[in-house]
Amino acid sequence: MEALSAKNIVKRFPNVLANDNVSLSIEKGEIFAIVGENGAGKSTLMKIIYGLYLPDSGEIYVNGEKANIKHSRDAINLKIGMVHQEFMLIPRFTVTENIVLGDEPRKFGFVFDYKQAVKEVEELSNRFALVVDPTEKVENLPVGIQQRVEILKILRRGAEILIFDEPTAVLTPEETEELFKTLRKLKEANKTIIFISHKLSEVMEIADRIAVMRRGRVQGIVKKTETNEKELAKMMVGRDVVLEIQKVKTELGEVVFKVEDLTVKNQRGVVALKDCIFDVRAGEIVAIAGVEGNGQAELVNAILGFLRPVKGTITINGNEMKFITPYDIRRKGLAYITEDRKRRGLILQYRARENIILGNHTLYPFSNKGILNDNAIDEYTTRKLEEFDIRPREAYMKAQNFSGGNQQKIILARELSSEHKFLLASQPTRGLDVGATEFVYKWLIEEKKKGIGILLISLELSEVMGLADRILVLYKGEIVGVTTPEETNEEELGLMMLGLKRKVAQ
Amino acid sequence: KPAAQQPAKIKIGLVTDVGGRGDRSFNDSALRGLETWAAKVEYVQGGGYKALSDEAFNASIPDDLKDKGITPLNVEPIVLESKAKEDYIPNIQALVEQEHCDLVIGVGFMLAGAIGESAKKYPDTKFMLIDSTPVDENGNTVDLPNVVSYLFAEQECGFLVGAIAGYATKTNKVGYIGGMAIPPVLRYEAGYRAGVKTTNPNATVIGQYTNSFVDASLGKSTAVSQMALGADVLFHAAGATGNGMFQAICEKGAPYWGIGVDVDMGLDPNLCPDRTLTSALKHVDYATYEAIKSVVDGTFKGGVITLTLKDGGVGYAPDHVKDVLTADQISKIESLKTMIINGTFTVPTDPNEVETWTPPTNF
Amino acid sequence: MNWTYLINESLKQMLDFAAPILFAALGGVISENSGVVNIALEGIMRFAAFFGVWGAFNSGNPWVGLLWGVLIGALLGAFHAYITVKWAGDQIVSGVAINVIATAMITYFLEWIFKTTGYSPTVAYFGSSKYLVNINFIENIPVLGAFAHLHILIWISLILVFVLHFILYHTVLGLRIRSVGEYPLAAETLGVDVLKVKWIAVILGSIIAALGGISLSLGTMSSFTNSMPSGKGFIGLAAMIFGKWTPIGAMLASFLFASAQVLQFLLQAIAKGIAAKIPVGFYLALPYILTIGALVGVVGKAVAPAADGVPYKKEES
Amino acid sequence: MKEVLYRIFVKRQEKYWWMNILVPVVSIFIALIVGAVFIASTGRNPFLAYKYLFGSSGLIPGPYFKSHFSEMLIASSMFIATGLAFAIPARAGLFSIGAEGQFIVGTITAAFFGYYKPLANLPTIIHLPIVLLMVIIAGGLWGLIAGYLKAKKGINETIVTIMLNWIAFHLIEGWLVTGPMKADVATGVSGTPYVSPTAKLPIILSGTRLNISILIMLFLVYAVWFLLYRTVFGYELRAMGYTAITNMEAPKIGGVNTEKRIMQIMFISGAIAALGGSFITLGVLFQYPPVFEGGYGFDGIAVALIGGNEPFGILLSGILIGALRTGATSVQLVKIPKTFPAIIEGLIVVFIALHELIRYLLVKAITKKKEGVSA
Ligand SMILES: Nc1ncnc2c1ncn2[C@@H]1O[C@H](COP(=O)(O)OP(=O)(O)OP(=O)(O)O)[C@@H](O)[C@H]1O
Ligand SMILES: Nc1ncnc2c1ncn2[C@@H]1O[C@H](COP(=O)(O)OP(=O)(O)OP(=O)(O)O)[C@@H](O)[C@H]1O
Ligand SMILES: [Mg+2]
Ligand SMILES: [Mg+2]
Repeated sequence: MEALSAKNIVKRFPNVLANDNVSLSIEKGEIFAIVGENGAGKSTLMKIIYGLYLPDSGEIYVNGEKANIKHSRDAINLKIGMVHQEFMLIPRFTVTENIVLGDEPRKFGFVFDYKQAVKEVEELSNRFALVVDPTEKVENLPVGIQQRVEILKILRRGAEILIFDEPTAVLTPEETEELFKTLRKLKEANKTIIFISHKLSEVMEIADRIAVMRRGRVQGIVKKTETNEKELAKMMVGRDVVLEIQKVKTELGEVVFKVEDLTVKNQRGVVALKDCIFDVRAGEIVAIAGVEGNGQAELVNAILGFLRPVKGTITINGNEMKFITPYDIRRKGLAYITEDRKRRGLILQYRARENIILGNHTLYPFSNKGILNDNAIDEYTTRKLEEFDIRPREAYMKAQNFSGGNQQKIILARELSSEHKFLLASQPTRGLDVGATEFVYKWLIEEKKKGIGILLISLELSEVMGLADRILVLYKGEIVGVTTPEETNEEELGLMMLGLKRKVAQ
Repeated sequence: KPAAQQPAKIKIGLVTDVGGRGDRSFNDSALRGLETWAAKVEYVQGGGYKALSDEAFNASIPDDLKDKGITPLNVEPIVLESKAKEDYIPNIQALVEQEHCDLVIGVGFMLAGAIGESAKKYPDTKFMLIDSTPVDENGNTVDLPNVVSYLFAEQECGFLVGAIAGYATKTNKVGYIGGMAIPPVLRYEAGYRAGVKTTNPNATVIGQYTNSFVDASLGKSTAVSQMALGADVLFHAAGATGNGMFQAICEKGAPYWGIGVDVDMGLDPNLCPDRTLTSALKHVDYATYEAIKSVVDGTFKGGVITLTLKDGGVGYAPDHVKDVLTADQISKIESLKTMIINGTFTVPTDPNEVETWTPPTNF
Repeated sequence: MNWTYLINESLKQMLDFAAPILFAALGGVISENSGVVNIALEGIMRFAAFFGVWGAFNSGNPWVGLLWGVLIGALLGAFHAYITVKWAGDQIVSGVAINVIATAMITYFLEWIFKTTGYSPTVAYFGSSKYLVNINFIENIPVLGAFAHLHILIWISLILVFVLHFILYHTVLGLRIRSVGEYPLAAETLGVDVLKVKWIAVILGSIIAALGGISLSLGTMSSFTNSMPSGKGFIGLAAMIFGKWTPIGAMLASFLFASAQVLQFLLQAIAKGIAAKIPVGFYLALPYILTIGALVGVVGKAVAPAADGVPYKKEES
Repeated sequence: MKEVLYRIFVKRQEKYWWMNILVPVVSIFIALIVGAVFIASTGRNPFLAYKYLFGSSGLIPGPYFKSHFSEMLIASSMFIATGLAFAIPARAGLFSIGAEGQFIVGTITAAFFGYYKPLANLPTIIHLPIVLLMVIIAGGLWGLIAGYLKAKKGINETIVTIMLNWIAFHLIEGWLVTGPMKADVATGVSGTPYVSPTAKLPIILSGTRLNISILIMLFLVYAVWFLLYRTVFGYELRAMGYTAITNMEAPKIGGVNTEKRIMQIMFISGAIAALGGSFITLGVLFQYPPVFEGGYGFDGIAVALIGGNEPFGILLSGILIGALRTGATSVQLVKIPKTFPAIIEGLIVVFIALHELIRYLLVKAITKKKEGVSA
């Protein structure tokens, strides 16, 4: 029996046709996966189903009946729930407040009965075995837990159709396994699940049927049993994709980056990084593995100068930096690829051309004595759009209108072209499609060949194992493992990441 | 232009200072001189004028001016208000060039510069300036044949109300609230302090400035704190800010007394008639009327005219004086008044002089 | 000197002086917690101050005036909401618009209705003995005595602080107001009617700000002066930020400022010797300098609601 | 300039970009209509009102055009100054309402160095620049206070600027003008002494008081435009504005010294406002009067917003507001209160605020015209 179907959905945004006559039909109780390039229109379609966007044309049917969904309210009433690509959580609110918002337990009709709410949340989390601390503020939670909150939110509303838009992008393998357990449980409870991911392995593991979207259209719908990752990838990108990373050996040069006894407190004054010692040498890729929220963020912020270390030193290209300020590390020869494109990587209202020179804008030829040289910038931008295959080739398009993958490419184009000896790559492929991911790997290896030292922070074990020369495992702010891909395997790394195993050389 | 309809009438232009119409102080006073007395008209809602009844006309003339023979002069008033100082010159320009006024009146010392510059520019137009002598664009006081300046001896009326306050206070503390420390206000303060010192040497004056002529709530707070500190008679020279003083006094009621300024505030139902001891009168209205009259009967003459107690240009209002002062004290006030008129002693014009100033005895 | 009297009078002064500022600040708190900046507080107070007096003038009853003030406040709030919520217009522009209109149009009305650009006739008001809230037996108790004869609006301002605190942090509406101020899209996805909540908060805030205008023209004073509210709306805005967008904080900020004012009056009045030689300007500037000092010293960085001032457009999520 | 026009007209991304020009124009017209309705509803003649308002605004030639025109430009130059003073920080995400205070700081500074004896007998070409330089420094430093507290202590610039306005006012009028800078009573002048002729802004239209202030502002408008769009400084400034809500992280990582920029921006803003203030002293009143009710600072906010925080937009809106103010004098001659033009000003801002609505209606009207051929 059909739970949900979309018929001829069309959605146009000022610059793109995001959904071009999309039709889908999803059976009750199945796990239906949607894959597709960045910008293919997956999220747009989901947002339309959830009532966040209104389609230009087309209909949605729920349980066979035509549904007119103008608000999320309507979707919720139709027992549709959605876990969004960007978490819809209010950091300053507690877990409970986030979960009950919109349908709060009340006293006298208007008073918010917080005690009752906490109780309900506890019951809920017990029932679905999703452990959370109801009274903790969300801003203090690691993403894994935050996602549980998201799931609890929709379960509480008794959702029958659950949409997960790239839920695993931010999860570690363990957390992903956790999530899948949950999904299977939900499936057993005969709930319908739409699952969006760029990780084909996951899709192959969890999905019953898989739809491939490309340029706003549905490329095809296949049974899992009748396909494989390579084929999917090809359907998505329209060409063969190299999914496994081929190693390259390079000569290691001098030390380009070094931290000694680095101890950092986070914004809330808690020690989040303890006595870290390691270095990165030219031509070397050092990967930091670990569950998110174990000090990676603080390490990055300390390197960038957003957090002042309480102890220890950071050295980039031999410049030891006592009081680093974000604006001068760049001049010390550091390049930075961030996972947080929208907040840290780009100025969304700026055009591609302005974003692509950010950080080098004070340099000749982009500016001379403080005066910008537009022609030089245009010429440079056009060149880089080609070189990094950024689509569309629109130097004057606002960054916010590029899709995730192309936004990331803009950042790569900028960072890799700037004068640097050391590259800090923090989850560089988060949320990227296979094509873009392959692209990023290609460039990281290029960098390595060029003799750039790279510090790679990643949650993807495959990525870590594939790219790294050395692997450091971070747990509770401490380096609990120092190893190499040759000496270890994913299981062992997993154990170390969970603090169940230590392995520190010398 | 509607102005063109009855060219026969003599046209009198008036530029208010930023206080504008309805400041219940000297802008209104000047307007009374022009609109109520000289033109015998009443400003109506939504702009424009309607004729004024004889009763209203007579009622508008205060007792101490009854003998001055104030009669309508059949002139046409044209009043321009000013939003800011920069408007003064354009306003005057409009009155002279567009309206061809015979006399242009500048109300208040703030127009000294504007009148000075304009009078030079339009030698054929007559000008009247209140509270100051004209100043040219380089800041030199100029005397021009086509400008008559009316100054007032505020210190004299200030002195008399001060003397009254000196007698009236039971706590030997009296209050003074100034708007901004500008010449006329300083003259009031000087006179007031001198007056208190004369009739009650061991009374202290709590003097404060609010730095505003418009913020009534500021005046109220000031008054309240002065009363809290024990002052029981309060005098203000702070324009609209002073309304706050009367507000405070009205709320406290007895034994507190307020003293009005410029006009007889004891007659203003909107203030606090019951607790208004007296008012320091400054007859801007009379000065305005006189100037207009001189134009109408062709006796206009440039120069500086200072109105004093002698010619009734300043004075004090009887209001509640009788209820508070003994007959003997009142006669003493009167004798002080005559002493000033006869020049037996002069009242200081600068507050700082008061300390060294020796008050008259034997009055 | 009668110290009890002095203390009580000064404290009373402080409360009276603080009331309009506090109302404005509280209005801002509600509005901005829902993510809508309202710099029209000044203009709203002006409108309310005038129409309050107008209402009292026609009816001879300040309560009628208060009703008019509240009504005009609600109207202006709806106006601000229509621009900034319905049409996601720029909140600063809308606020400035109201302020400019207020300055001009009220002067126009004053001239049109009362034939003056100075100030209105005196009308029945809450500060008059007839309408005062008298608690005679505490009259002569130090500190407490200050509360013996306050006008009703001061009491309202004080009570409102706690009412609003309760609403914001203990009611469903409050939770939703804060949620749309923090992350409207998140609230939307949970079925909260973001726009409706913003409408409510903005109008409520404007009504409260309007009470500030009333407390000025029918509480402290008994007539409308054209200079009203002479910047108190902006001081209220400052108090709101100073108080970190919370009702209690806004109250403390307003009290700090008002105390500094009263202190300034007293110092100026009792100044002797050299103190008397200090120019009045320094006394008058004192409260403002103290405020900055307090910010630097004690309060420090204030964090606005995450989505404060960001227009909410559904499609651009 | 060529490439700029190219950018505006050719490389535009948004559909109906020209709405950005049409919408304000339409808003202004609607405001005028509503204003007419309002004035009529209060029993006054709207046609007479507009006839006198614009007839004497200095915009349309007519009787006494020369003097109206000069008065209009004198006022405009001050509105443009305070408009820019608001817009520059606004573009960087800073909400400064300190122009009011910075303006009078400029007025008083100009007065002091204008009459300061040792300078008084220098020739204008030396004296005037010195005065203006001092004004820029004084105003800049006054603005810098808020900038410093924001940059170094993270203290909200809005509160600080509000407080600084009052501090400036009280210290100037409650101390300087009535104290150390008070003119000698003997001269019969109240307020500060008058500035020396050598400090006055040269007249550029004989028989009027029109002086070079408008030329200075024309230059400044271009300079600010250049600063915003053609320099590293402006590039960084706008980047800061776009990321203000995300705490300017992207620009910081992009090598922008935001703290320093904030201070520079507030300095510049203060300096420009002060310059506007000095025009009062050096071109209109020639002294700091005993009582001074500015208001230019707050009007500047309206001017900036009507001009869309764009330098050339502010030039136009500044002239418009200046014209309305100039017309205010004459409307009184036909019994229209002087506040009427200010009401129009307010209404214009209202409909600027409603541009989303107006844009929507216009787009609808147009798309209706060319049946769905809108691609
Ligand atoms: N609010 C918006 N305004 C304008 N364009 C948008 C908007 N949202 C999405 N787009 C565009 O629509 C297209 C589809 O976006 P969408 O987010 O659906 O892609 P996606 O398949 O979810 O990509 P990803 O895998 O990166 O999440 C993209 O080109 C994107 O730039
Ligand atoms: N390598 C460079 N080549 C050419 N111009 C540069 C270079 N570095 C900086 N500039 C220009 O010189 C000016 C000063 O350099 P810098 O980058 O230090 O600016 P800043 O110190 O942040 O601010 P300011 O320009 O006010 O000093 C900048 O405006 C910049 O445009
Ligand atoms: Mg997506
Ligand atoms: Mg530099």
